[in-house]
Amino acid sequence: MAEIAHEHGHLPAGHGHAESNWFIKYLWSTDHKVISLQYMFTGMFMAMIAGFMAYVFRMQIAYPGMNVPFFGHVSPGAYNSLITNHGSIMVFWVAMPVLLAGFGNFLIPLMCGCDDMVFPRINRLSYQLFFISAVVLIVSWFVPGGGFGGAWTAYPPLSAVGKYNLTPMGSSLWVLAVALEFVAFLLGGINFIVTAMNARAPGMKAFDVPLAVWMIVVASLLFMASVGPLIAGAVMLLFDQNLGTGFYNPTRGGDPVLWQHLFWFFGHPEVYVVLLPAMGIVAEVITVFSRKKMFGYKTVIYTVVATGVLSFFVWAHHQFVAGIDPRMANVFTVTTVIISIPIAEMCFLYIATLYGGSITFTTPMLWALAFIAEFLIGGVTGIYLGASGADIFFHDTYFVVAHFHYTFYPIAIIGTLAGITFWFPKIFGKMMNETMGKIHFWGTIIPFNFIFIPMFFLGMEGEHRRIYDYTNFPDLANPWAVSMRITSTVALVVMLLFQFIFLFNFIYSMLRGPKAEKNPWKSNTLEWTADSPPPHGNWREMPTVYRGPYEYATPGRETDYWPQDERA
Amino acid sequence: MSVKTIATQRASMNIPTGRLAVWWVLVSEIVIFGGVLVSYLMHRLGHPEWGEQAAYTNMWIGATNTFVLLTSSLSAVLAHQAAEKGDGPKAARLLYLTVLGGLTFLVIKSFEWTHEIREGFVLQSGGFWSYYYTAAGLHAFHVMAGMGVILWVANDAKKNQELHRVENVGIYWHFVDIVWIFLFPLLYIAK
Amino acid sequence: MLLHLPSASTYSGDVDGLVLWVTLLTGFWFFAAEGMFFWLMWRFRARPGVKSQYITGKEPHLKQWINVPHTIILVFDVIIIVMAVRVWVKVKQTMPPADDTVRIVSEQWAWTFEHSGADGKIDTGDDVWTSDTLHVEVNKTYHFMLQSKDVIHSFFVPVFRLKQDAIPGRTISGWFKPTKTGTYDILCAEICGIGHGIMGGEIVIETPEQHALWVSQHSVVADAGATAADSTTTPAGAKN
Amino acid sequence: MTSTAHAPAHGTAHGSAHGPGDAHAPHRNYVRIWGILCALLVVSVVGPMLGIRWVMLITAFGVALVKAYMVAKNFMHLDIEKPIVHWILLVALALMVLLYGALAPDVQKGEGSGWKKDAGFHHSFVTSKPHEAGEHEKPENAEHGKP
Repeated sequence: MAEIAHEHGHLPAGHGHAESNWFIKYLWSTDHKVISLQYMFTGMFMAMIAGFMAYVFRMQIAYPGMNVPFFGHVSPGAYNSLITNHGSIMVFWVAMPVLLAGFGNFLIPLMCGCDDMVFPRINRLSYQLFFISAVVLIVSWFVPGGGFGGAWTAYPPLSAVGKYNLTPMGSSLWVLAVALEFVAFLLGGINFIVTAMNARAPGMKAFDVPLAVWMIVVASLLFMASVGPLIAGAVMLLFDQNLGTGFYNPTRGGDPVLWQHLFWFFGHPEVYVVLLPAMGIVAEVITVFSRKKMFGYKTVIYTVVATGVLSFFVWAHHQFVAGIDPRMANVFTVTTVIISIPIAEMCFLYIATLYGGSITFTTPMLWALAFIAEFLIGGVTGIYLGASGADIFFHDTYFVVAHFHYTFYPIAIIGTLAGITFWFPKIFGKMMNETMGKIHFWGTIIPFNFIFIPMFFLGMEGEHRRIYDYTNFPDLANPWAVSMRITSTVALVVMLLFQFIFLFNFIYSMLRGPKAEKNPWKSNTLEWTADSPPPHGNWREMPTVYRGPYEYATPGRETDYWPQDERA
Repeated sequence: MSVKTIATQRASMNIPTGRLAVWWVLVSEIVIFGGVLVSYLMHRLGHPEWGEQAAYTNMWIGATNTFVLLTSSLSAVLAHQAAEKGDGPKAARLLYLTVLGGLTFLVIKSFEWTHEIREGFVLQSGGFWSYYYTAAGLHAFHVMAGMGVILWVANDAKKNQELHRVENVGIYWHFVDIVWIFLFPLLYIAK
Repeated sequence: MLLHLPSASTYSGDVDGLVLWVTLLTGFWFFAAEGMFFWLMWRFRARPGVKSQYITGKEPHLKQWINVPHTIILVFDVIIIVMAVRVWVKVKQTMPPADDTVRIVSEQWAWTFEHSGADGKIDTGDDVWTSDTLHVEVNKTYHFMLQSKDVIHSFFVPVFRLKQDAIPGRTISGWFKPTKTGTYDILCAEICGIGHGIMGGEIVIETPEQHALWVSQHSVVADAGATAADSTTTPAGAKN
Repeated sequence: MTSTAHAPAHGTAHGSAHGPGDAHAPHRNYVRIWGILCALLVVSVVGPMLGIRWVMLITAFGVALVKAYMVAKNFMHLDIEKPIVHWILLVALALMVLLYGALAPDVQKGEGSGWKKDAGFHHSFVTSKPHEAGEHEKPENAEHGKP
């Protein structure tokens, strides 16, 4: 609460921080653009770690017992902690900071036409808490016993009792890191919501707000409304781990299933918390590069809200066979399958936006289109798991792994890359190299499908998750399955290698790229009316808004775009 | 004081930014406390035998603390009234009273807990006691946080600065009060 | 029959049928959407002199391209829900009368199975305790009582299409009826510590003769002694 | 919904406790409200002494609801707050009701369709006299997987 009170973060817009020293400028800044970069770079760094973890355990799965290059022999305990931390990092320390906090911090003030977040200092505090949480997580890998290995869902009693998980310190630090991260995003979320609600530019009505902002705000709402019980649950889990309470201990009146519910009550809305910002980014990109008004702008918003509401009624589909009462499963099957309707409609509206457009296939556009194409696969395979009868078989098999990677990968990687390549000129004032961008795109998308499509089939064979060596299971050790595992591992290595092209392109363009003008893509939204990169305070005089964000090819105008702040 | 962020001074929703933010804070607090209380309620109803453990809690202390918090809420709202009239120093004095109330609450609670721990009822003594200390402790933590913020707002108010914050911290304090209003019957009365 | 995976229980066919139907119903929409998507990409690629059109999405003749699929998806969803719930109720919510009962006790990192033995009743002196191998007779309905001694495990028999988590502090009952003899994997489908990767077992589905022989060999009234759990179910005790 | 970017800075002087468009709180007798709250507190304390369960429940929880309502209405001034604030708070409360409704069948109940809680099942496990069948050589491994 303390933070709520200081609303008066910093010096007048336009001056002040510009001439202050490097430390203030980049590490202690309250400027939303700097904080957004801090989030993005932290997220990218964590993504590299988690990617390396994926490489290690995929090698172990494909070639059991081998000495993995750059890592060495993978022990069962190390394997568990690798998969656990890979999942935790990708969700909590990559998808959320980059998509929600990174793009949220950068886009909300710029797209709403204000000089900063409404609470710049809470904003800084939120990043600092997030940074501490990341440090705590990294530390947890090096304490005696090693990192937590109970899967990112951390079901007790395994996560609660040291003699079961054998990583007492690691598990406590893991829970602590996750709880800190939640608090950081609560502070950030309040900032996002209040800024978008209260600080919009003069004349900008609710339905003049770009979809990216709408979706980031709805995502923050979902997060804020769903995470509370899990924060409480995390405290109780910490007590169980360290103080000997029995909240989740059946022999002492507790209940392990309670944690599952608290976790997934948050965990399912969390999926939409990261999906929606990616959807918003994609909306901005496809409208610009097909020079089209969004097809049914308001309908998109309604489907987003419907998805958000429904997402609170579906969580137990993660627990169909996890010991909940079978009668509950029927209710959650209905809600889960029904949520496919708003999501499908959203995808249809995006596809329909292409109709009658004039599409240029720049790198950001390729990423945005790939997002839709790949996310559809993740969407339809979700129905298999939502249908309780089929989930009896598919639950915790590689089918699930393939399914949620077909949703999370488009979200956290493809959507993010669409956003980065699209706003790079605005963020750094330099253009990215298109050729390298396209090579990186194809080098990522093709291996991506070769990684995860085999997993669908392995899942149908009954291959279960989180196993470090399938030679222990005769039915799963057949040559066909082995070849499938090797295929996806090789594809993963190829894909990871292609990421170096992106890194090079990113750093090279940042330093040596050609200068970007204000509005390289001829886009309508407000951020493109500021300088690239925007100065502290964003605008010399604040913009006023006269129309919606997607006025492309408006009849009776010679230019095919019409910026929101251009007086009629 | 320094010129402020333009964004902070806008109010597209016609609600002052600070107050709107406090409402959102309360939303997140409702779900956090809700998580604990819902879990407690389910276990309590599922385990009638917890009633015997609950019988040891002292209703009189709980009632006294409720009274203390209600009174501190009164001074907080009177402070808001004074702030509306622009009387910063008076608001500050009333806020200091509120902090005093919070302090009294914590002192009483610490005596209560010391007594119970001496009796041998600790966090690990059983399901009820785990929830008792966790829920009340979480609440006490919010009381302390509130006291800190209120002190800091009061010091501004004394100089007639940032008077709108008096209302914001007040709203938060009343929420902490309401949480206790529910904790009191849940932990002390229901046996 | 999914891919190469045999189906060996009375309801595995139902699950496979459901999977097939979901594949058909969602596959239709998947290919329809992707097809339309790529066609639009090609059809409306940027060409010199061709300006994009101003379309709000309110035009009725275009909006129907959203509304009609919307409705049809709703219908498909209802079909999927009905089929899914029917399979679910058959597998998880109905308990056909049992010919025999078996207790399944999971622990880190092994399965212990309590067969009812010669008298066909569980918790009697002649019960047969085995570690990691479950012996059942084909075409007999079995009820199982699933328990866990430490953490959450999950009893997963792929050829049965059966999966059920074992929650410590709960006894969860279910049923299966083998239809096919042979030896198949039993897997633990819930991460249960560092031994999760070796926690496996096998189910031996025998003809009545083989089963009777096996029971007669093993089902003797044992003298009181160490329990099966203590003596056999160490991590090393898990197969290979 | 017009912005007030040019509004004077807060906290300069009298009346500054108000944001744009903020209605003045009606002048209530807060002390009187406080008195009522204390009276209600007494009721909730006396209630259980009658020792009648339903009376206790009403005086304890019914009164708590009334008290909470009075504080929210009069001290937090929710009654003159914008409707959207009522909505967001109600949604948060509704979610907690949902949480309870969906969890109670698993967490609160002792048994359900096909499961029951029995923390002490080890008992039945240990008392029954097991017989160790030599399963480790596994002769059937030869034709493993072949029906």
